[in-house]
Amino acid sequence: MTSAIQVTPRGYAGPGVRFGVPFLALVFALVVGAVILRIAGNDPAEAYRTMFDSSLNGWTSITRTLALATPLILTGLAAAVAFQMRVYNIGGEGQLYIGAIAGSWVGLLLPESMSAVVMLSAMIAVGAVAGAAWALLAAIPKAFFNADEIITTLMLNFVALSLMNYLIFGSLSFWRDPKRTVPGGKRLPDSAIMPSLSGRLHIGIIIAVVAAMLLWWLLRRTSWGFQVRTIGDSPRAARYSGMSVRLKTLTVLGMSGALAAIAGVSEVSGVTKGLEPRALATDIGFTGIIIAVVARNNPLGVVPVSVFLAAIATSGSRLQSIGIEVEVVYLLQGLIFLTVTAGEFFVSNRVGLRAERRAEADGGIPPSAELARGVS
Amino acid sequence: MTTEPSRLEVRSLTKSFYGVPAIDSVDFDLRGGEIHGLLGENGAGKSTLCSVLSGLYRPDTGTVSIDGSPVQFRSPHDAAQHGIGMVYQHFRLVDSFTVAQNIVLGLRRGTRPKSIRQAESMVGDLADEYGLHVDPTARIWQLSVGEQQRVEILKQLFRGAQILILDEPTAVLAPQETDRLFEAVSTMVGKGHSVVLVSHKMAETMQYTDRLTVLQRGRNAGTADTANSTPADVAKMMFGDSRAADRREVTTAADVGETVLSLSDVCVTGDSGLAAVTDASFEVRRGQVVGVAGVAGNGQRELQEAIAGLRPIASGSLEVAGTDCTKTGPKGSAKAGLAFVPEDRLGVGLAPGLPLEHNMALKNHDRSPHSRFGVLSSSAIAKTTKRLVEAFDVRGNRRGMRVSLMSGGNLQKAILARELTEGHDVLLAAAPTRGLDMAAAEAVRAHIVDERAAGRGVLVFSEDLDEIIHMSDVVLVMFKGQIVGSFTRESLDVDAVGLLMTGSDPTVVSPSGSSIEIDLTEAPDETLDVATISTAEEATA
Amino acid sequence: MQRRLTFHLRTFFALLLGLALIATACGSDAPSVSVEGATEEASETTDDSAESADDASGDFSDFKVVMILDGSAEDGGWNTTHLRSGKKMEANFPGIDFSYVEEIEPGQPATNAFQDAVDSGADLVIGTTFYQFDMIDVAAENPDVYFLTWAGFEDQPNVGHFTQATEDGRYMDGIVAGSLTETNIIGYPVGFPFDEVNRALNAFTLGAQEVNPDVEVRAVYLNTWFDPAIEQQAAEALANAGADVIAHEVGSQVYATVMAERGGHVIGYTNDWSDFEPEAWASSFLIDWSTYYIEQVEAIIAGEFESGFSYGGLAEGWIDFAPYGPSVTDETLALIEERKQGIIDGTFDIFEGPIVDNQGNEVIPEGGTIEFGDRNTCCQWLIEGIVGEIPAE
Amino acid sequence: MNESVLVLSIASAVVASIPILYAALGEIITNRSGVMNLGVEGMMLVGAVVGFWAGNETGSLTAALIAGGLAGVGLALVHALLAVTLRVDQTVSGLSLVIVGGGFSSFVGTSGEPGLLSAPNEVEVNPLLPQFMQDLPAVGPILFGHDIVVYAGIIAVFAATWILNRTATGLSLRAVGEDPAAADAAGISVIRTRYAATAIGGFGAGIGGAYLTVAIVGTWQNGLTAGIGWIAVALVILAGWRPWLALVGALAFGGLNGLGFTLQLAQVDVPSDFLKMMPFIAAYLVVILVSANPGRARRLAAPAALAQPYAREAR
Repeated sequence: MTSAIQVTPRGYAGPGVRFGVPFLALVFALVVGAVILRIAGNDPAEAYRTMFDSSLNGWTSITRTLALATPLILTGLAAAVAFQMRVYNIGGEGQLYIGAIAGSWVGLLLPESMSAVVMLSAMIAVGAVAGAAWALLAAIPKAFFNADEIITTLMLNFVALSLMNYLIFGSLSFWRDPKRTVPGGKRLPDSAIMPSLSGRLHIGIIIAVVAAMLLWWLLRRTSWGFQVRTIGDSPRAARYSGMSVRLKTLTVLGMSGALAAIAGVSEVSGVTKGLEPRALATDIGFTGIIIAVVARNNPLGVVPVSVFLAAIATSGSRLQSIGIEVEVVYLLQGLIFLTVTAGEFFVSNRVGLRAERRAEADGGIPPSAELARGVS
Repeated sequence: MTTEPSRLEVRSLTKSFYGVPAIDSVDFDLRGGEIHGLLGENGAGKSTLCSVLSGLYRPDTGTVSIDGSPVQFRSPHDAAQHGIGMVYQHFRLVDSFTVAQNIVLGLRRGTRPKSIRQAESMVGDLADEYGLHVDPTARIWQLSVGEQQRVEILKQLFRGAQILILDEPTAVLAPQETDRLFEAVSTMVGKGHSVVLVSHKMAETMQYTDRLTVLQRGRNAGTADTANSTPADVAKMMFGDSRAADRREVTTAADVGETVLSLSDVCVTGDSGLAAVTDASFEVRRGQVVGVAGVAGNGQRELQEAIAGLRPIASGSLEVAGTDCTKTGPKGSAKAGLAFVPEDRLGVGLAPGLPLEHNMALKNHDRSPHSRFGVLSSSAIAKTTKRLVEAFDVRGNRRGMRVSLMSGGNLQKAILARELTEGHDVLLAAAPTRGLDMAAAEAVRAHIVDERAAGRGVLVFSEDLDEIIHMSDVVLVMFKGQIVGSFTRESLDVDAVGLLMTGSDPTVVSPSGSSIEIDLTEAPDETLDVATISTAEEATA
Repeated sequence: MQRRLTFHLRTFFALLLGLALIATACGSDAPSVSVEGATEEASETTDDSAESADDASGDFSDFKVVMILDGSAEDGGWNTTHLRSGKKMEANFPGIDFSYVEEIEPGQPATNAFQDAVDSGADLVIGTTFYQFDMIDVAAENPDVYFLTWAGFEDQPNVGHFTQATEDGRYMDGIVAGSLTETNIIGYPVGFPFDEVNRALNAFTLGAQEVNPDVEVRAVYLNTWFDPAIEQQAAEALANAGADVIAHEVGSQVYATVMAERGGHVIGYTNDWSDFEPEAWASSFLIDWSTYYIEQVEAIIAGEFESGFSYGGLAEGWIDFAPYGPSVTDETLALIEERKQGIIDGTFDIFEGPIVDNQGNEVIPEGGTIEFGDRNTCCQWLIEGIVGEIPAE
Repeated sequence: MNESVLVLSIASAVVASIPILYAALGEIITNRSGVMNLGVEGMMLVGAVVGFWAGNETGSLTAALIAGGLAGVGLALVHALLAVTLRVDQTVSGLSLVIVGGGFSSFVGTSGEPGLLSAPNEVEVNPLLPQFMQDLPAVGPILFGHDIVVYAGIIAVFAATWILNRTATGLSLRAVGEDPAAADAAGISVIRTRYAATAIGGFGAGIGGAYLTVAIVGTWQNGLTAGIGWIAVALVILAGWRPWLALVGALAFGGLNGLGFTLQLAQVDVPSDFLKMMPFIAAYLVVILVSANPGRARRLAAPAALAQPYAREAR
């Protein structure tokens, strides 16, 4: 009387498992994607080759993939830092809009003749503060009343979206260009535009990668990060050892909001060059959440995952030119999200046809009560 | 009675976790109409065996037969269908539901009452029949622990359980409630039910069971008629040697010195917003172990948290080693010289998902040498960890491994290592030996007693009354948030402590809750016997 | 039970393996096809240098046009109109290589799409919505490729901008609406208030007022580009408020559905939906950019491309009309013919003063007008007779 | 009287609330079992496209609704697989569902030749009740002028309330959402219950999407739901997981856009963007107010085990 499929929690997952499982999940997604492409009457090999060519083959392709990855890295970091403390900031989307609004406000307000360094710094600073403040709308109720931040941040996304739409489409606001025959934002002066590194790739990518490294260092190498990780693992243990959970909730959510907002500044300053709601409201914040999960909340992992997703997304118009529907790209992205997140189960659990008799290093039998607390 | 055939027959049952067998080729028989004790240390496999019998776990190999025919349980429902009912130590009741709702929960069509009204009256009748009184319309969260346990038993009886498995039913009960429980159990047996009593308390097992089976390290170490066994025999089966007899007697009190922990009129508010602790006043002095006895849920947790600074003190004052710590929070208490070993090892004492190194630096990660200007030094942290691990013999760690994979005893040693090597004047230890096996518990007690010898104060909370009595110089009793009794080693009266724990003898409690004097000679003989029995158990255990 | 479970699992993996094999098998025989395509493409690109050599022969196979659409090509509205114009242009140049990509959001995807078009060897790229900021850098970096973009405003030597004189068509629609309404309330749902929309709304109202001075045009702003669920609610709200004719802007067929239910009439926007709810259908002007596209292709081939802004209406052949519905009377049709001819001849001017806005200000004095070429920046006001306001600051 | 703006506006609002109502009811059932599914928008989109396609093929409202509902179930089961069996973070799984649902719906809608975009609506939706009732003053258009799906939705509210609070099935479902370990010990299959509840949620969202296309809008468009699924998620929180409050909320929010337009027409200038924020601001405030007032939390709060995965062997 043995069960055919046995699931046992894996206490300790080696690097082979940690990297192998997501890789297999990816392969699985690509195979399923190939089947779908085939059913839809396309040639999967050609599709995948086109995707590779337009995203990673050659410097020009790489620059545009990186340009698309820039805001994803930042929203991915925003989610990762919050998730490290198990604060679920689902509000990256809205915080990005607020950052874009605040950043473009500064860019339009300051004199054009201002030096680009000062201008861009001011935009990023004000954008980040605004994004942090927006995140605090969820962080303060969380810290003081334990209000569920998943819901509050989620709801604030839609409020921010409507606010941004109102500024451009619903009113003749400071942001809207009155001279435009189609509603749109005023164009930012040259000093407020992020300098290009190569082609479409602007210095936002440097900001994003530096932010990733900085965040990694903060989380891993400072006592602030030590506390954040402790709280993320067990808020009660953190309180017990004298850490202020409330203060960390505020700072971490604020930091998370600031990072998402910098993504917004980077987009208005480096890409749209004005407050353009249609170009900004493209689920960058939501995608960041999934990126963070796939990267297991590791800031350094966020960078390659973002680049990978951007590489898939960047091929949309090229795929169309070989007769493949643009929806395939969304479908494939979704499949990858689903399989890679599902893969986490196989990282944290051993699934086999029979239970293996392998002694853990501990040697003892973990009492079930201890186990329950460890898992939940 | 002993000639009756087996109701339940278990043959070479094995179940592994993490590839390690929790029970290994266990045989077990239960006869009709008997109370069968299942004894063993923590981790001996009692809970695993019960979980397999109740359908919660599926065994790897082995067979289970009921009335001679083999059965396979795919779920608790399956087990219930075959008349097996399990009462867990941690109740499986939905807090927001009523008693009757909980009892009919999950019943299939045909077996469940037609309406909730009918269910309530049926539950009421059943409760009367077995003497398990509880209001069927009350919500679970409104009930006491003892009442909740009755609901669990009623639930199983309602489902027609012929075989009841009670998993350490007395662990959460006061002595008087324990008596009521066993009255009900004997009613059940009288009506033809069979009962498996899982326990690690020898006294109650010897007193109430017909036969007993001992598990040791996942294997059956023997089954015997209780009447023909002596505690010494059973202890031998449990531990395999006479190691348990070494249990060290507590030495006489060391020199008592200055006050290192003092509470005056401390009031604390609980999670529900109601008062959890009212006017607690006592002190702990150097060279003194103060033990707080009480049934769980009478404000002990809130009081511990208040002393450790984790919970605000609503009124009154707290002093740690001469420093006022009423409002200083966890950092303030620690800084003033308080070491705290919390009740919840994993989750409070340790961050379960993080490595041992991280946990060893939990409290002083932000100080030199572990960090400078907010930047951590991982080499310094590793060095500290190595030192602590060696000093307290913490085993089972592997680099980068989450601490939750270590055994309970090693976890407790790790916490003690961290707490007792920082400079401190007083140790607050909550349920320090709960869930530990005998050897580990003994090691932990030794550390606590060493604290006293080193001239520091110790405040111990435990639900294990014997442990309190054996370790403490002063015993306090907590009931409904108040200190209702205070005994010195000389004035100690086990029966009075038991009564005070249940709040059932107000005549001897002075109004202010201050210490009371009880004349030992007036205590009834029977009570003395109980005390003697429990002492004997501890001595042999 | 367990055996069955295992069996299922095995079948599943076998199936999966099979699918993977099929996928790879299909992949392996595919390259021959795509290599062919690739070489074709490559040869085209290399031939580009010789582009002006032999256009006289009537073979335009060395000229490539890529159109970039912001929505679906099948939306039956804005993008369908553009594609229709593109296809007409394609028919005009035998052998010309015309292709399109759809659903390209403004922002980085649009920039990439423009770049992809250039990389694929396009000689001309047409952007059908406000892609100004997304394409202007690509245009600057590729001076040999030409770009046309709708409603743009910045000039590059290789970029042309264009907007249609919607008012020429909308005036005629107004005449139809004014003659059909019985409640004298006409609903006019629009996405967002901006110049182009205001201009069309003003012209529409002027047309309606010509045949029915008591008419009231009620504008509602949807604040969305395209959202049938919200449009449906707007249609309901207008019908509830008494509108028996709805003239909609960019949008879906929900207006026709609602008006058919209520026995009213619908006036479309650059779509021929006369078959959809035939009884409710009244009219729709159509935009036809093909004249403009054809002119530009010819100019590029001849090496005479001129950058800058183009504006065209009835006289330029940019505005056309869908078939009229059965409820439109001959009398109305005759008036429309007269006005069309007048606009083409220059004898009729839609914006002839005096015109008073709905705040009571005279915006065009007696005898004044707005010059045709300046109309694209009109209007920041709504004329008398329109119930609705342009949102203020 | 029946032509008055007020009466007609209320009648329109009732119809507009139906997709939100079905989606919210489904989500309440899902949440009550302890599963959080943020993928309502995605399930509605899938229901919309499949429902429209089925309606187009058969001309039958029932077929359209069932097909749409089943499509929603299909996507919901993906969530169940991820969130219940594989114990993936439910928020993440739900968000992925929105992305997958959006991609799938536009793939299906545009893949055919010709695509559904240009397809006409073949489904006819008629009022259920006799004409004389529809002609009653005021109550006729508001209460009696609707199709069967509207009435079925209102019946579903009462049915859901009754099932949740008065039946053994409801008791089991709530037990799984409150304390899965207790439910498991009582012999209820936590996994099966959660799968079923998630599937019901998908069915509700799918029907909502299908009704939106075939009965309200009459055409299919990419991204047709435009946030209705998110309003449903907000509404479930606002309603404190109670079906009848969801009905009240759906009526309020269903008519919100219509109300905006009616106000515009009456020259009352309320920016429609601010109206669109309303459900979300309301849900935001309710969450904070409930949390700030622990006394009321017991009655209003979410199912105790909401969004918590359950694994028996881990205990």
